[in-house]
Amino acid sequence: MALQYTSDEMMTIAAARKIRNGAPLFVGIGLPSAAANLARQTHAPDTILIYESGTIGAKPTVLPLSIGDGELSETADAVVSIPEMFSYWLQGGRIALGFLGAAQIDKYANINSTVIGGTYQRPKVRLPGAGGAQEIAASCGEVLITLRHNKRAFVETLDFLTSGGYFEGGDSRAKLNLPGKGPTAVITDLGILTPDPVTKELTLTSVHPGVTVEQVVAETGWPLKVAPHVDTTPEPTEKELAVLRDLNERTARAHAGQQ
Amino acid sequence: MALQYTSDEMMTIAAARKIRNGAPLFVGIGLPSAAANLARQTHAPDTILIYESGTIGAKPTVLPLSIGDGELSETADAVVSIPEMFSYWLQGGRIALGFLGAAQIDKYANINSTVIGGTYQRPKVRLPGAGGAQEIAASCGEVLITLRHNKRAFVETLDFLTSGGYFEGGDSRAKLNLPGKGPTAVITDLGILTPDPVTKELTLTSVHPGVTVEQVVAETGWPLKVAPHVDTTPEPTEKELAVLRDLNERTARAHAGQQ
Amino acid sequence: MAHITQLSDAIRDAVRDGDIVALEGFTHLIPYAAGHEIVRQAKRDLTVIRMTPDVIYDMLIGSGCVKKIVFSWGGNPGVGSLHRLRDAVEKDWPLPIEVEEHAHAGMAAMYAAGAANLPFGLLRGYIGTDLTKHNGRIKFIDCPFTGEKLAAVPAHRPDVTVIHAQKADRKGNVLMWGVVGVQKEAVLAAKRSIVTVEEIVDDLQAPPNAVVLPYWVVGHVCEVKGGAFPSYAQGYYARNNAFYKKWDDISKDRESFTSWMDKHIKGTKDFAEFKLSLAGQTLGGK
Amino acid sequence: MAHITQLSDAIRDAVRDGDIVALEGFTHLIPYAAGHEIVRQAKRDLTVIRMTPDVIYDMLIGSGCVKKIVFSWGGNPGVGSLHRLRDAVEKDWPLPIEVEEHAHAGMAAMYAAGAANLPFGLLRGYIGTDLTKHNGRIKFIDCPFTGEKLAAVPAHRPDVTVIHAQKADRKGNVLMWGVVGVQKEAVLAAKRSIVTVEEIVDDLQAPPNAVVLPYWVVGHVCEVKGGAFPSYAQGYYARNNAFYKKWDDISKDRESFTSWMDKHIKGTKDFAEFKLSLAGQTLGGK
Repeated sequence: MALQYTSDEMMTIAAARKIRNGAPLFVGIGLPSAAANLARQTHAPDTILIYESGTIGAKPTVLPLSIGDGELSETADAVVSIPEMFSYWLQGGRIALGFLGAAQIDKYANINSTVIGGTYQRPKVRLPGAGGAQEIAASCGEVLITLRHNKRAFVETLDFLTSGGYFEGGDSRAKLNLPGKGPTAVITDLGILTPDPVTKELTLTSVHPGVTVEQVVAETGWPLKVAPHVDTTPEPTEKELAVLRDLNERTARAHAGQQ
Repeated sequence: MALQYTSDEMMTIAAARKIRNGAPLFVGIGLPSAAANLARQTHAPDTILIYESGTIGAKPTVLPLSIGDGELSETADAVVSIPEMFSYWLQGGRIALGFLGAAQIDKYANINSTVIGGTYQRPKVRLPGAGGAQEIAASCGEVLITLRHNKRAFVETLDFLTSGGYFEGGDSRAKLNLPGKGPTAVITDLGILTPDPVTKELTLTSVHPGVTVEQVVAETGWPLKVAPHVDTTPEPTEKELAVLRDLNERTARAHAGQQ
Repeated sequence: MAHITQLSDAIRDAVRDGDIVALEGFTHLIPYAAGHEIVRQAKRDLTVIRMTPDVIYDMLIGSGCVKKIVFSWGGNPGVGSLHRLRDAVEKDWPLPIEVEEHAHAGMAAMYAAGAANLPFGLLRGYIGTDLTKHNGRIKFIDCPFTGEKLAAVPAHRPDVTVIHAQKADRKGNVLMWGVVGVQKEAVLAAKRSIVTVEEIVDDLQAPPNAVVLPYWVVGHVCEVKGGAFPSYAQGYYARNNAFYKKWDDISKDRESFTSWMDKHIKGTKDFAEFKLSLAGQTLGGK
Repeated sequence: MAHITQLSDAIRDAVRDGDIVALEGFTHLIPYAAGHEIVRQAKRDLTVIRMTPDVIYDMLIGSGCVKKIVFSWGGNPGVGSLHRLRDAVEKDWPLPIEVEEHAHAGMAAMYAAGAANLPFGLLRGYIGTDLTKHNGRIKFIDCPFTGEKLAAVPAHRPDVTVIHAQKADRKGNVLMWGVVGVQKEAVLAAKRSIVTVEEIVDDLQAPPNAVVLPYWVVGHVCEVKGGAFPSYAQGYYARNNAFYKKWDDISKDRESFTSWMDKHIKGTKDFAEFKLSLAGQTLGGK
């Protein structure tokens, strides 16, 4: 019996599967938080959730709406100041995995969350900006990027390089001496891209069930490199879907109560 | 009726009198701590005692034997880490007054608490070293130095410059851009020396009761500058002596119990 | 040295036209009541600093108080854009706004440097990113031991920092707990400070090593119950997520923003009246 | 990742001949039991780091474990000199000792830099003093914004840091309170760590914003009741001032030091036996 699920659910579940049990994880709001908490409630119960608000080892029962919700600090093993979080913990090199979203991404997994169109001084769209993304991209052991796959997002040239992936590809990241190794996967609602080991160019290595390679290529704003053999992402399991939906429902109920 | 008191009591009381009520004060163990707590129990009840162990606003009932005794942290308004104490509080320029002792002092109120005799690598006497003294000397609004007056301590040339007073005198401290203004008095068991406003050379401005100017000059290892008019330090009051002795007795009782 | 006073007096006294002002709070304990009062008193030409400017900065910008913003993430957390910030940057409304943009780690280092009386903060950061092309206040230095290239950013030294905390005692010692953000550093880095609190109590009953600002490093202390609404004060009230969502509608266009501000902020005399003005109706009054 | 073990196993596993070792504690929570065990296991050629080396470092130095000391204040607090440190520096007994000397602010900055994965720490310090003439690891840099001269000191990155704390839970999360010194930084800066605690409990019951080291940043966790004696553990026992005074006699000459160490440290199998060996007699056994 085939399960019914949305492409966003597939994306979240595919991201959750990348989380190794026990890893300290830098979590943002939205999909990363959903993926991390899904992982914690399925295959990776000892995942250590770290939110940039300073909450270390948070164990939320519902997904937070802000990065510093009360439930995060109440359930955390430690709550530290922001300067300490960024210096001793993130820059300190203690975080194995970071999640990033983006408004734009290029073929070397560099991302833009600053401005779209126009000039920097007079942009067409002013986005929120870097926040902690630059340091996550630079200092986490590895980085997973999640975003919806379309040509507006997957662009040949970024309007602004907010956070570095592999810069101009090849050894250009290595030359900058950044502590973390960079993005190891880009997980979208269509499939999974991973960097080529040498050129660092993002390569389509998996498509989600029901998605074709041609579709992914068509939604990418540069000539997408495709692996010789493209996997099909395993479908969500019944358990994964049940846990994710339960998490989302509990979250919606909890937040609806906060008027 | 003349009161009986020791020269160490006079020194402590003379130091305590220099403390302005309400001033945040960086306190070391021994005489500075006695003077600060005496002041707090007499003319300066709102003096804010800060010990370098991180205890801010400590209100001990007996004198601590170490700079981080339990009573200090239990009675403090805030207890911070050592890096925070030295960066945000001392270097931050928040401390009005610091106390320093010394093994040696020169005419420009530079002090040595590092080595005596021999060479630095192979000294005759290895002293404990700088501790927090360099930063107290550099960053407190002003500094009071207390030590017993004799030719072994008051020397023409320091064996080692641990913490700076006025360096080579004149504007040499000002040229180094240190935040604090430097030592404003040296209080000994014989009298009080203050820096000349221009040359910064220590000048005898007060002798304690019963002490002669000649005696102070004889106990100083350089040709001591003497003010045209030398005051006599007011005798300890009955209250000052009673409070100081009570403090010392309570301290002795409390610490004797800690076997 | 702390003095306990009314919020309106504190803002009148401590926030001056042209000041560099930091209203800090990292998702928690955001000083909304104080921000409203800055709008009511129509302060002008402010340079506003904050890691995460959110709805209260949208209010300040849309009300014409702000000349320049220094920040690292400007959005409505959990919701989306700050429409008033965007309108100022994209279309100069109501005034052109100068932008000095950083990343979080840089902003944190700038506050910490200010608190520590250092002229600059040091971090591994900014390398290879476009922020350095547009922000001349990000420089690089070489480590004198390893030769590594590290970022240097100038210390924040606000004229006045405004924060909200849970408690103060009658001397003005301030206690906060939970997500404490960069508030201690922001106060210690500033020339003046205003702290609004949920309550003023006889005894803070602070646990060991709690985040306490001693009375002699804070300025005005004002009791403003609920003063962090719609953000939250741990131990007192939860975040009002509905207001954050509603703000998206209120602020989307200039007219609805202006009429909402006129009615609920400028048309009320203080935070208590503001809360009353919201209570009698659906949020935003549309 | 924390594992709960015996202290003797922890020292055997984590402290290696030639290591850079920091046993930290600022008058409070000094890891005496762990220091004794280093003496018992006769570790050699250690570089020992500490802001305030005290009696436990005297024991290590006099026992021939130490090749180099990095410090900012070396004394018997409230009493006077460290005779074994002095004998090593002044007369090469039992071995010559290399000295790298700093001031407190510099040492604190070095640990903080290590914890923050920065190659150096920045401070206003050392200017005009003689320490810079004898310590080549103190350098000066110019602020890229103001041109001011500031001190730079290299990060501490110990091979192993050893501390004592009040509590751990069964996962290995560590809680300390009171005077917390530079212990968090020293652990975070180190490759490996050993934490002795007064007790291992089911639930730390840590207050908000307490100083907690999560289990995944500490190494060995060992329950050693009273393990900070003769220093103190707030909430458990007071400082034993008599022992600090008695140490002045014990350590004053080489023979009395050696016989005391042979009897009470080397002649006992662990900290519990050490305490028993002291209990049956006046301190120091003379």
